[in-house]
This record gives sequence, C-alpha cells and structure tokens, in this order.
Amino acid sequence: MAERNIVEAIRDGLAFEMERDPRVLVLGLDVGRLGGVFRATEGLLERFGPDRVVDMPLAEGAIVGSSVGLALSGLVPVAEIQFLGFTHQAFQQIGPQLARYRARSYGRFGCQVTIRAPSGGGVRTPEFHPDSIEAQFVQTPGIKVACPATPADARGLLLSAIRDPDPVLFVEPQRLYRQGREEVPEGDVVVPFGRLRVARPGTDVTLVAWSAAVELCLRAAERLAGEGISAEVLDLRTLVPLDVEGLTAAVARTGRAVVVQEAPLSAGFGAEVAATLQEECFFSLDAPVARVAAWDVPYPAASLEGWYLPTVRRVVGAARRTVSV
Amino acid sequence: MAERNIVEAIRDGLAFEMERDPRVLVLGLDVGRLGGVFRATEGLLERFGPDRVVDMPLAEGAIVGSSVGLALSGLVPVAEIQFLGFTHQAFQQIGPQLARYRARSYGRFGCQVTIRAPSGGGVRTPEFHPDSIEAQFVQTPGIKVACPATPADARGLLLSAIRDPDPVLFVEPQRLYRQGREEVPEGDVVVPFGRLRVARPGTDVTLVAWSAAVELCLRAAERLAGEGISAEVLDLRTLVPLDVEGLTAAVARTGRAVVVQEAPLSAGFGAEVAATLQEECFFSLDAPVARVAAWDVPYPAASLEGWYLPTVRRVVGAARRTVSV
Amino acid sequence: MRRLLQPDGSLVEGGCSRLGPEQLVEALRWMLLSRLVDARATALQRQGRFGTHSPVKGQEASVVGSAMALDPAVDWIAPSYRELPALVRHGYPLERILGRSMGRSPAATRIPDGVNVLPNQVALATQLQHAVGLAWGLRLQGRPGVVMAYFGEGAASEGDSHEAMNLAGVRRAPVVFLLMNNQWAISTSREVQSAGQFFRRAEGYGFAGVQVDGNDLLAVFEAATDAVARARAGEGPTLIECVTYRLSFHNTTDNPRRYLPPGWLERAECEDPIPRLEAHLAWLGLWDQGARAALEAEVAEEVEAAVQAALAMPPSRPEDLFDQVYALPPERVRRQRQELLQHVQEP
Amino acid sequence: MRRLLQPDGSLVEGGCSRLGPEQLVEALRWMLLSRLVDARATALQRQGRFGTHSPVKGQEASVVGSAMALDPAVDWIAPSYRELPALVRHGYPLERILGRSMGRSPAATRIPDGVNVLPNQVALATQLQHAVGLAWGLRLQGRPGVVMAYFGEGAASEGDSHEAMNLAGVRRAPVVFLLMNNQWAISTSREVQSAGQFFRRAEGYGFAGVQVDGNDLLAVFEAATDAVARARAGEGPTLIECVTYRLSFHNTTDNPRRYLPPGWLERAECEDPIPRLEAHLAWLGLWDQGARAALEAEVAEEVEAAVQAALAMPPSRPEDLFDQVYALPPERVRRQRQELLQHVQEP
Ligand SMILES: Cc1ncc(C[n+]2csc(CCOP(=O)(O)OP(=O)(O)O)c2C)c(N)n1
Ligand SMILES: Cc1ncc(C[n+]2csc(CCOP(=O)(O)OP(=O)(O)O)c2C)c(N)n1
Ligand SMILES: [Mg+2]
Ligand SMILES: [Mg+2]
Repeated sequence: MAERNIVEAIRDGLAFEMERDPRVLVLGLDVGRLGGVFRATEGLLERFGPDRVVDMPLAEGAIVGSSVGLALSGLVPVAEIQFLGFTHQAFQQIGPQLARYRARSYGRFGCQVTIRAPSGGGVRTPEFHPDSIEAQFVQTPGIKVACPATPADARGLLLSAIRDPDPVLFVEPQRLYRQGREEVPEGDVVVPFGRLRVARPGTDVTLVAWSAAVELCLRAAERLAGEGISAEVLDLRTLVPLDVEGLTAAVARTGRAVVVQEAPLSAGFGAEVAATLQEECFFSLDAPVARVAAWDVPYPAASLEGWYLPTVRRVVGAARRTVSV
Repeated sequence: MAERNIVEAIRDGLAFEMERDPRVLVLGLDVGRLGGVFRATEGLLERFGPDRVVDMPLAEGAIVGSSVGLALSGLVPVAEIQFLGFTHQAFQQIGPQLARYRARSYGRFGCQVTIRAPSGGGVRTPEFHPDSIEAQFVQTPGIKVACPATPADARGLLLSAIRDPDPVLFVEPQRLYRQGREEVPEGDVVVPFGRLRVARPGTDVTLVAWSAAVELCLRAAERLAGEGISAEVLDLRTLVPLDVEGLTAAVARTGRAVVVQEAPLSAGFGAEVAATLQEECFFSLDAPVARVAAWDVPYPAASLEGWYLPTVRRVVGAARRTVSV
Repeated sequence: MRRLLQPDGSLVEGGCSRLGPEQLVEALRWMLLSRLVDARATALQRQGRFGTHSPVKGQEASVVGSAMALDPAVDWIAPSYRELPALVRHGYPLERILGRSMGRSPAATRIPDGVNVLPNQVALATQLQHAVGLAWGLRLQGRPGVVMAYFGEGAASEGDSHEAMNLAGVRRAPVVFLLMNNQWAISTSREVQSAGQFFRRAEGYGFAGVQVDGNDLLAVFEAATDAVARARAGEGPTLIECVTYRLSFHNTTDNPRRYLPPGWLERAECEDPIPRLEAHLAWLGLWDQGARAALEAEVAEEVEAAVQAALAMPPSRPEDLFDQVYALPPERVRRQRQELLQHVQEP
Repeated sequence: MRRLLQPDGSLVEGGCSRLGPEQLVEALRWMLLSRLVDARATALQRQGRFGTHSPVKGQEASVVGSAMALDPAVDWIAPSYRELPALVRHGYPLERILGRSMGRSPAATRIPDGVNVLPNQVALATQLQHAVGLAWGLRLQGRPGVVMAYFGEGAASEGDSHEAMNLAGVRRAPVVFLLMNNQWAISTSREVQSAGQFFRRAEGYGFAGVQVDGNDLLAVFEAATDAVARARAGEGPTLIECVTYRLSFHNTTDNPRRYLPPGWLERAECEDPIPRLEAHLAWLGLWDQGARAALEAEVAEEVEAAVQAALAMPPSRPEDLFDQVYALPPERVRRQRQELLQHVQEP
C-alpha cells in the first residue's frame, strides 16, 4: 500500500499492467517524453520504450481507429484522448466501430481496448476540455463506461478496464487528479465493474453520483449531517454495467434519492438513473427522485464555471426538499 | 391542401422555403441530380440551380462544418446527412461547433442551420443506417431537435426549423417516409417547436413517443382499445424544446405512462421523459413510468431487426402492466 | 497512368506481364465468378431473398489483380463492400458471404477463424484506420503480414482516410491503400469529389502514390505486387489509385439512369476488364471458345453450389442479437436477453 | 522553401520586397506588440489574473505577414489561438481580447459587430471547415472577401483539415490555408506529425501549395498577397506552409524543458523574426536605436492601456451563462436561468 492521488494511481496501474502483460501498449497525444498533459504516463516511455508508449499524430480518430486495428493484431492498446470533449473528433470510430466490432464480426474479432480521457470541470480549463459527455457513450452499446472517483478505484477499475475483453471508456475526473491521497494497493488488486461503492453510509436520503460529483456529494452530505439529515452517498463507479440491484436496494432503504451529475441536465446519465429508480422501486419512493445537474447550456468560460456546475448548496437544497416531501 | 406522404411533404417544405427566402440553400450527398437517396430533394436542382442545391464531397464533417461557415456568411443552409448514423462522422462539428457558435461568440454569430437526417429502423437498411441516436444531441445544448411523425408535421416543423435562428437537427422517420398520406397545408403553415401533439386521445394510460414510434403507439392503442384500455398517444414532436408542461399535464390526467423509443434503452431520450415525469407529477402517478425500447445492443442485421425493435406486443404488454398496477 | 494491357489484348510497347498462364486463368476465373455472383445476387435481391447488394461489375480487374498480390496465410484484407472475389480468394467461403446477405445465422456465416479478412465496412473510410493499426501491430510483433485496404474515391474525402494515411506514413505501417476510383459515389461524380488527383495525395504523407489503369489486370497486379513487396520489406505504405468504371448501379436500391450522363455507360463498357483479359489470353494463344465455355460452366456450378449451401444454412435466431455483443455482458443486457427469449416464446 | 530576407537583414539575390518603409515599420510594430502582450499575459497568468495563454513568440512574422495581406473591410480571419496581432490589426480591439482571457463580461469583450474575425478556436482544425463555408458563401453572394484560416502543423493531422481543403478545391472557395509549422504540437515533434511535407498536400486537392520561411516577414507577405489575389480573382484556394519555430512554451500550462532536445531552443532563437526584420530596416537605413526605443515605448503604452481597459471592464454575470446560447431559448432553459438567478440571490 502507498499513498497516492488519482494521477499517481493511474500511472501506477498503467505500469503494472504493462509489466504484467507484454501486449499492453499506450498511445495518444504527448504520452511519451512529456508523460501526458497531466503526467499520467510519466516515466512509461523510459521504462517500456517507444514501441509501447507511442506519441501519435494529432488525430483522435486515428488514435481510436488504429487502436481497433492494434487490437485486431492481438495487442491491447490503452489509448489516451487528451480530454473527453475531443472524443467527438473520434465519434465515428468509438460507438459504431470500436464498440461494435465484436458484434459486427459475430465474435470473430473482439477489441480489447481502453480509452482513457480526463473529464469534468472546475479547474478553469479552456473550451471543450471540461465537457461531461459520458452519457453519449451509454447510447452506443458494446462499450463499457467506467468513471472512478477515488485513487484506489482509479487503479482498480483501470486494471479491470485493461483486462476486460470488451472495449472500455475510462473517464478520469480531472478536478480530483491531485486532490487528496489515499492508500492504494500496489499489487494485483482489481475493482470489478458493475458494483457500486457506498462512499458514505446514511439513512435519510441517497445521493447518487459518479466521477468528480461523488466528491461534491460527500461535501453536501457533511453539510446535511450538520442539519441533522443523514445522507448516504453512492458512487456508481461504472455506468455500463450499471449496478441496478445495488442502486435500487440502497434507494429502497431511504425512500429518497438525489442524482447529481456534472453534465447538463437534459438526457444526462442522471436521467437514466432516475428513470431506473422509479421503475425499480416506485413503491418504496417517498419523494420524486431529484436531479441536480449543470444547466442546459454549453460549458462556459472559466469565470462562469462556478455558476454553471452543480454546487454543494444546490445538492443540499435538493436533498432538503426531497427529505421534506 | 393536398394529400402527401412524409417525403413529399418535406420536398414541398424545402421548395416552399427556398422560394420564400433566397438565402436558403440545400447541400449534402446526392441531393442534386439524384434528388437524394430518398428523393426528398427531387426537382430542386432543376428549379433552383446548382448554387442552391449542392452535391458535396463525401464528408459529413465538411457538410456540417461548411454549413456553419455558410451561415456565418449570411446564408441559410439546409444540410442533409444521408442517414442519422453518419452524423457520428460530423460529431465534432455538431455539438461543439454548430450548436455552440452563438454562445462561443456571445451572440456575435448565430448559425441558422438545419441538419436533416433520416433515422430509424424497420426497413432492412444496412448497418449504421437505422441507428436512433437522437438522445446524443440533447446532450449538446444549443441545438434543437425535431422528430416529426406525420406528413403535416414534417412540413410544418421543417418550416419552423429552417426559420429558427438557432440550429436544428431534423430527424426524419425513414420507415414512415412513404407510409400513408394525409392532407398537408400548402401555404405558410408552420408547426411551432415545443408543443406536443395528442395523436390519439385516451384516458387510462398515456403512451409517449416521437418519430416512427408514434405510429407504433397508435397501433398499440388500437389493440389496447380492443381490450378495453383507453390509451392516449402523445407525439413529442420536438425533444428540444421539450413540452414539459403538456407532457406532465397529460400524464397527470391518466396517472400512468409508457414511453416508447426505437433507440436502445439505456440513456435514451425515454429516460429523460421518465425522469421528468416522475419529477413533475410524482403524486399523480399510479404506477411507475414504463419504458419500451430497443435492447442495449447494436442495431442488428436486417434478419434480426424484428426482434430488436419495440413491437406492438411489447408496448401493449407494458401498457397492460402499467394499468394493472 | 500505368497501363500494360491494350484493349486488343496485346501488351504495350516494352510491357511485360508478371502473371503466368495459370495465374491469368485463375484471375479470369475470379472475375467471371464475381460477375456471375453480381447477377445472381441481384436476381435474388429482386425476389426479396437477398439484402442490399453492391456489384463489383466493371471493377473486377482492380479487385482481383490487387488481391492476387497477397498471401492469404499472412496478409490481411480490410474491405469496404465491393471486393467480393478478393475475400473469397483470401479464404472467406462464398456461401458464407452470400448467406450473410440472405439473413442466415451469423454464426454460420461469420468470417472463419484463421481467415485474415476484416468484416465488410459500410461506414466509409473507417476501415482504413483499422487497417493501419492492424498493419502497425503486425509489424510491432515481428509478424510478416501486409494489409490491403480497399476504399472508393468517395470514401477518400472522409477525414478518416486522411488520418489513416498520415499515420501510416509516420509509422511506416505495412499497408497498401487500394483506392478504387470508379468515377461515382452513388450519384456524385469524380469531379465533385475532388479537384485533385487522388494518387497525388500520397506524396503529402511521405510515401509513394501510383495511378494505374484499373481495368488492366496486369497493371493492377504489378502495382500491387510492388507495393506489397515494399511493405513487407519495411519500406512503408503505398497508395494505388485504380482508375476504373462502375458498370452497374451503386447498389440494388439505386437507379443510375437518374444521373448518368447520356453515353457514359456505353463508353465505360468499352473498358470492361473481362473481355480485355480474355483478349490477352487469346493473344497469348491460351484461349478459345471451348476453354471459355468450360470455365464458365465451372464457375456457374460453384456459384450455384454456394447459393444452395447458403440457403441450407440455419436462419438467424433472436439470441443472435445478444450473443456476440459483449464478451462479458452487463447484467442488464443479460436480463434483456432473457426478456426477449421469453417474449418470443409467448403466443 | 521561399525566402527573401537573409538573417543579416539583406535581401537574397534578386529578391524584391513588396513592403514599403511604412508598412515595414507597421509590421514591426505589430510584432513587437505581440511579443509584449505575450510577456504581459504570461505575467498576469502567473498572478492568477489571466486564463491560459498561448504565446505567438517566434511566429510573429508568419502571423503579421499573412494578416497584412488582408483588407479588414472585406476579408475575414478564421483564427486558431495563436494569432493575436492578426486579430488586433483586423479590428478586434486588444483590450477586448485581453479582457476575454481575464474573465471580463462576455458582452464587453466579444468581437465587435462589423469586425470580420471568427472566435478563437480551440478544437483543432474545426475552423477550417467554417472558413471554407464562409468563403464559399461570400462567393455565392458575389461579395469580395477572402478568408485567411490559420492552423498548426499538428491540427493538419485532423480529419477536418483534409475535408476542408478538399472541399475548398472543389468549390474554388476564396480561402487561404495558413499552416504554421512551428515544429511542435505541445510536445509532439514535426516528424511524429507527418512523414510528408505539409505544403505538398495542396497538390492532392488541386490547388497551389507553397512553403515559405515563416520567420521572413517579406516572404510570408509575398506568398499571402499572391494567395489572396488568386482567391479574390476566383482562382481558388492556396495552402501556405510557414516554416517557423515556437520560441516559448505551448501555453502557460506547459513546460517545454521536459521534451525539447538540448540546444533546440538556442538554435531556433537564431531565427527570431524580430531581430531579422530590424536588421532589414537597418540595412535599408530606416532604423536606429532611437527609432526602436520610440516604437517600443509607443507599443508598451498601448499594451498597458489595453490591460488597464480590460481590468476596468465589468465582470461576467451569472446570466451570461444563458443569454447568448439560443436566439429563442427553450422554456426549460428559461426556467433554469430563473432558478440560477434566484439561487445566486439567496444567502
Ligand atoms: C460515412 C458514410 N457516409 C455515407 C454513407 C452512404 N454511402 C454509402 S456508399 C456511398 C458512396 C461511396 O462511394 P465510393 O467511396 O466512391 O465507393 P463506391 O460505392 O463507388 O465503391 C455513400 C455516400 C456511408 N455508407 N458512410
Ligand atoms: C481536437 C483537439 N485535440 C486536442 C487538443 C489539445 N491540444 C491543444 S493545442 C494542441 C497542439 C496543437 O499543435 P499545432 O496544431 O501544431 O498548433 P500550435 O499549438 O503549435 O500552434 C493540442 C493537442 C485540442 N485543442 N483539440
Ligand atoms: Mg466510387
Ligand atoms: Mg505546431
């Protein structure tokens, strides 16, 4: 065990997998000498050489598309897209190709590919860099979507992602990259997909989140505790597979839920969570499932992001209203 | 008034707008001499000439991206993407660029652009051609999303789309293109955005749909009527703007709702509808809002599509269960 | 534009063929088979027994001449959707290809293990990126294969085509980009597609680009063999533009009479690669009515057998929707599979 | 590679400058202003008072030389994010540009009406498609403008760059593609970006491509003027590759010491376009210490005034999130705006 922040945990997970499995290679923009714009691949070039840590021409479609081909050749690519917003430049290669290659070939070819991408706001990045578009990938069946929120999960889910014979989009919370360390196992410790994590237990209301919004919910829960409201915080960890059972069991216990997402409200993954909850535990719900989200406008300039993103105050307000129904 | 099917109504709407506003031009693949693969632009080249009806090189990004530029120059492009599935080839130009150009320039430049694209299954088209990915555009604020289901709406919403100073994605139900004619006004008759249509009145349960799924719901309602269940069918017409008021008022009346979509279940727009309904009329609901959708797998080969798409039987089953709660 | 074979079947001045008599007949055989499959598939499609079909008609020399430069044991094909004889030669059985379009069981019609062919690609130009990754991956593993990637002059306008070719140049990937310039992308003419010459794009990516008469089997084979040899030797990619003509409709949903200029088809038909190769065989003294009739009969029998084999394959089943989407399906998807199977069993 | 100006300030044999003394001084003025803004913005960024800044440092001759070929009254600029002096010359006031990066009110900092400049573009190469559409649209309307579209050699690898250039060729759009090959895309070197020469891509699209010494103001201006004249005459697009060097970090979040090869920066600094232009002015007898000091003081004053003006602008307001997203906002968005404003007012 060692104290690590999320970037360190990812770097460590990458190195561990590259050591363990010679088929694993890392490719993307600036992943080599620079070690990635967030230093997630720092030291890998020196350790594994330029055939396994590859700086790519500036074309996201080529990063994902050639990863499909590398996988077809028998390798296990871990591609980095510099920011999740730039997956739009590769969309034709993700949902319709990478995600479907097994189906398209009726199992003749699988694509064991992981796409890593930092996402989320709150750190004053330029346009497109903070976009939270994870829900769009849930609409392209065939690819799994992991959204870790802690260092231990980042490493454990990354090992699962790389080893998963299905393609995985691995969304990293850039705001939390260096925010806080925790004990992270160093060995072969995976966190399985499809099992949510209770980030904080509670009894009055369930806050549901993934990625950086989990941290927001924890702060909100702390504040709510001061008001005498005991809020449970669930971290979904993976959106595909979704832990429907764990989710409904937890919400059935409190009878009240608030889903919190950094993405704009409309058609975000929070809608799926709310829709599923009311389907699965309608008669246990004492109040409608509330959603707290960014507004239905594009991610704004840095000076406006504080007003754009969901805040502790808005989560607390929604929880209070939900509890008082 | 004249009897028209949906393709004819669209063709007529295009010609009407091109006649009315000399800034309007049509561009896309095969829209000229061929008149589009579905003949929606048939006759326009002959009538308006090659500067206003433009065959483009085979690049969806260029079709959308140059439409942005044409709009910046003061023209009003109506771009055709041959099938909605191929908007993925232009995703970087749609959500982050076209949809946001007004916001990016703080109002200095708007993009009065319509993107037309046939969508949906049931007509044995090849891979990618039948994909229903409309929900992905709801996650990119700044663009409106229209999904007509009838000839009159197709024309009326198209006029609204072309005239809307905001960009519009106009999704056309290819399965219904030539299925049935109805009276369609010939003059300057617009159908406004954001007001749903009651496609069939009813009192026991509300079926909510858009695009070709409306037709499916009508068939299901007919079947339900035979069983003594009075189903109302709502056609959302536009997903953005969403007629939240109309939707919740209607569902509050029946207390029961089934949302039907052709897209795979997870994170489809049906989730947004269900989430919104339980938020807005939780205490009027007698049963959970049910969803009937395609499965969470890629659109399959033609021989399998009958098992993939939602069927009348599945809609009827869901409505029955919802009513019996 | 490189040409070896004259319309009358003779070689150009100083031209020299790399194909011996047996190979020439083999090539003609694939070309005739392809032509016959086009006719048969179209007829079946008209009867509602076959999916959308995109004929190879007119482009057989480009497809067959390039495929014959490959060694199916180590090389790969990344097809678009108009390369049927290349796939069959490479080991993807004809009955499986036909069965796939006839709605037969995906398990029975899939590409067999060990056959180095990627699935047909409808999303234009996306396969080029896969081809580059595959070629690069083979090279990284010290495996000998070369990847032949097919695309049309229309697909060449897509961003994917640029990104793939540029990456291939950088990584010196053993890939051959086989651009079939058949003059049309559905109804869009070659002039609307680009103001430049397609083969000239290669120079911008730092590798060789050549333009060959795509109706000349010998020229295509020569260019492809050279490109494959270069790729195998670690000298990187080549772009080959085959100038050819689409002698049929775009696919079975298309009606070219709506847009072909008057006389275009008639002029293009004069370039038909099959009579040209037959004339060459005759010029070499290897061909007569009898030989032709025998070959045609043989091919007809093979196609008919494949059609019958396809018809005899089991049909698709509902669970085929689910069974090869994920290696490890999410719980929700497993439940949906059960729901469908229950639903199917209900009256 | 076309070069007119030698490092010592003299013209090459037979070289001939198209810029008169006043224009040369104007150019130098923009270049010095740009260099000073880089320094000032970087300092402000370090103090937390300025957003991410991408310096122009080293590329001033490419940016200014190309922009000076434009007529701001009719021509347009489609920028990337490293062309500040071009935008200012074209009429986008410096204080607005700075204010934008300093979080000032978007209404106060937006591109003024009538100024033919598109917004800065961070999504690499997407602006090229807009530029082509804009140029084509101007031409369709019989308006005289030419569009100058800037992009880096990294952005040139994106599919958008290919699609845009190919379309421009087909439509003979009056657009100039100004590729600034500054050798780096963040840490990615030019060799990793492409195995080909960038300017050679133009031929594949059917228009002219030229390579110029991007640190040579005269050569850049000559190439840009020719390209603009061709575009204006209806002769279509040109691709200009300016070979230059990024003399600073990629942006204020970058540390090039992690990846620049030893000695690279020192060698590149010898090519600094500002001393070269000063040497030319001196060679022409138009320059001395006094003139330089006066110009520097003038520029310093202008930059300082712009910084102060930016600081004095009103700050952003919560409603700015909503007010220019839709011309006709959906009801749900209107309600969200109200909710935010209420929320902001609550204690
Ligand atoms: C990305 C994408 N856009 C559009 C289509 C629709 N489409 C199918 S084939 C075709 C024309 C292709 O032309 P070309 O690349 O020249 O190949 P050819 O059919 O001539 O062999 C088009 C537009 C598609 N399949 N994929
Ligand atoms: C589509 C996209 N992908 C990635 C990035 C992240 N990024 C910003 S600048 C940059 C390098 C650009 O290099 P180049 O085009 O050469 O321009 P330069 O910075 O050298 O002027 C990258 C990768 C981006 N902004 N957009
Ligand atoms: Mg073609
Ligand atoms: Mg650069």
